[in-house]
Amino acid sequence: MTLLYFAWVRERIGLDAEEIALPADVQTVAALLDWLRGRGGGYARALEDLSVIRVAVNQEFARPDHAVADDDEIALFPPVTGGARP
Amino acid sequence: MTLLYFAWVRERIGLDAEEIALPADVQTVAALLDWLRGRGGGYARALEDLSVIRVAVNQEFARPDHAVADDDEIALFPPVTGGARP
Amino acid sequence: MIRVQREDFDIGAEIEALTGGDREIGAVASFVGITRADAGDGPPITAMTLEHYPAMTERQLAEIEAEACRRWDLTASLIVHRHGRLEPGERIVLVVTAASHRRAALDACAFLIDWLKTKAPFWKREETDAGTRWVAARAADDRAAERWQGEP
Amino acid sequence: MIRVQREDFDIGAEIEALTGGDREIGAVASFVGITRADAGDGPPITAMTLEHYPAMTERQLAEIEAEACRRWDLTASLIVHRHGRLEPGERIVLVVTAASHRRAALDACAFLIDWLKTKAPFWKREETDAGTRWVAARAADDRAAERWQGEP
Repeated sequence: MTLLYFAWVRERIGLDAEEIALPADVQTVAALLDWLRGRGGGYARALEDLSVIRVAVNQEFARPDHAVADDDEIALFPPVTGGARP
Repeated sequence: MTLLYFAWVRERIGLDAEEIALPADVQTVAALLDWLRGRGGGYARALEDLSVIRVAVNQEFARPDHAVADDDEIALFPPVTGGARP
Repeated sequence: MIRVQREDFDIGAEIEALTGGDREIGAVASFVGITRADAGDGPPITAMTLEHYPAMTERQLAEIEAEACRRWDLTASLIVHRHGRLEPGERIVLVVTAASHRRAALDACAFLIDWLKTKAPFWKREETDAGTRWVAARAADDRAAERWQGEP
Repeated sequence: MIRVQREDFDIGAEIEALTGGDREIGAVASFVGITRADAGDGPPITAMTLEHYPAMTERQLAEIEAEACRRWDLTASLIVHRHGRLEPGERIVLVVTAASHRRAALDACAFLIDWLKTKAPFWKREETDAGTRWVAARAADDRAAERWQGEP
């Protein structure tokens, strides 16, 4: 699975992308976030407040119960802030 | 008095501008239109339907009862059709 | 700023001249009207001639621009309107509005172009293969301009 | 047509390339967003960096452009959005919409820019003399984009 991180999620985790082998019991977006947070360190800091974390599975916004599979591209990022300032 | 004619009013009258000496009893826009129409020919044809004649006195739209004076610039034209086609 | 001219205009150069270097501007809306051949219910238009009353046209354009500046918080605005004979595909009018925020720029631009298309003191004569005719005023356009009464 | 790029753009050249020679076009609306220093409640912004997720950003821009084409009868449309570090006064986004009639062009342009300013998948980091910070999403912008729900 390819994981992509953007904005302050990227900064806190300290990576912009990584490849992981998905554990068999991680089958949803929510489970993936839990599992990542369990790694501690920057992951725990980045994912401490899930209300400001958005997830895209294969470039589409996905809800917590969305299924994840080993060949997905999954991106974690804060809410988008739009293009320009208003 | 300077009279200016635009669009098909100009074409029917056959002039784009003329200087006239205003008769003493012509004191309003309505009286001026009547007097001009009385000249016959192109004036009568141009002014046969006053519902499609607009008048500006010194570059401001004027109603039939608006006063006219000898040093005014008075323009006669059809309703404006706006800049571009919609 | 308003201009009524026979010559064409350069959109990018006009916008740059109006807004370049002003650090207050966050939004620039613009509108370009182009002459079309499509006449709807008649033969295609081969050319259109815009006649105007220069002193009155310039006065009214300046007034409507001032009205837009009263209604919205604009940093800069420009109206360029062409007159004379225009063929299909030629630019005919440019409106540019600049503001700190997008809503003022967008709304003022729409307001100005609605007014220009319906109330600007121009008369249009259209040429087709069937002859030429003066265009009559359209009630639909008056309604579009009336949308703005009482706003914003 | 959509493009996400680091480089600046030339408004006049973009409009000409999109619309030049198309005899169906009667109206071209455009909007340019420009980076501002004014931060409202904080120190002036000295620069802003836009980060994006290229595959998703391009997909979403293409989707919103397709949505505008479904809602309005457009002849052509263009979105150019810059990413990377921008200083105050730099152009950041261009929207151009072309149609036979002005209402479609104006409304589609406003719709697209409302969406871009609020929903486009970009993240902004602002630099000031006091440091840098990631901008949080704003509820007011969400409301502006919601104006369009159910329309036209």
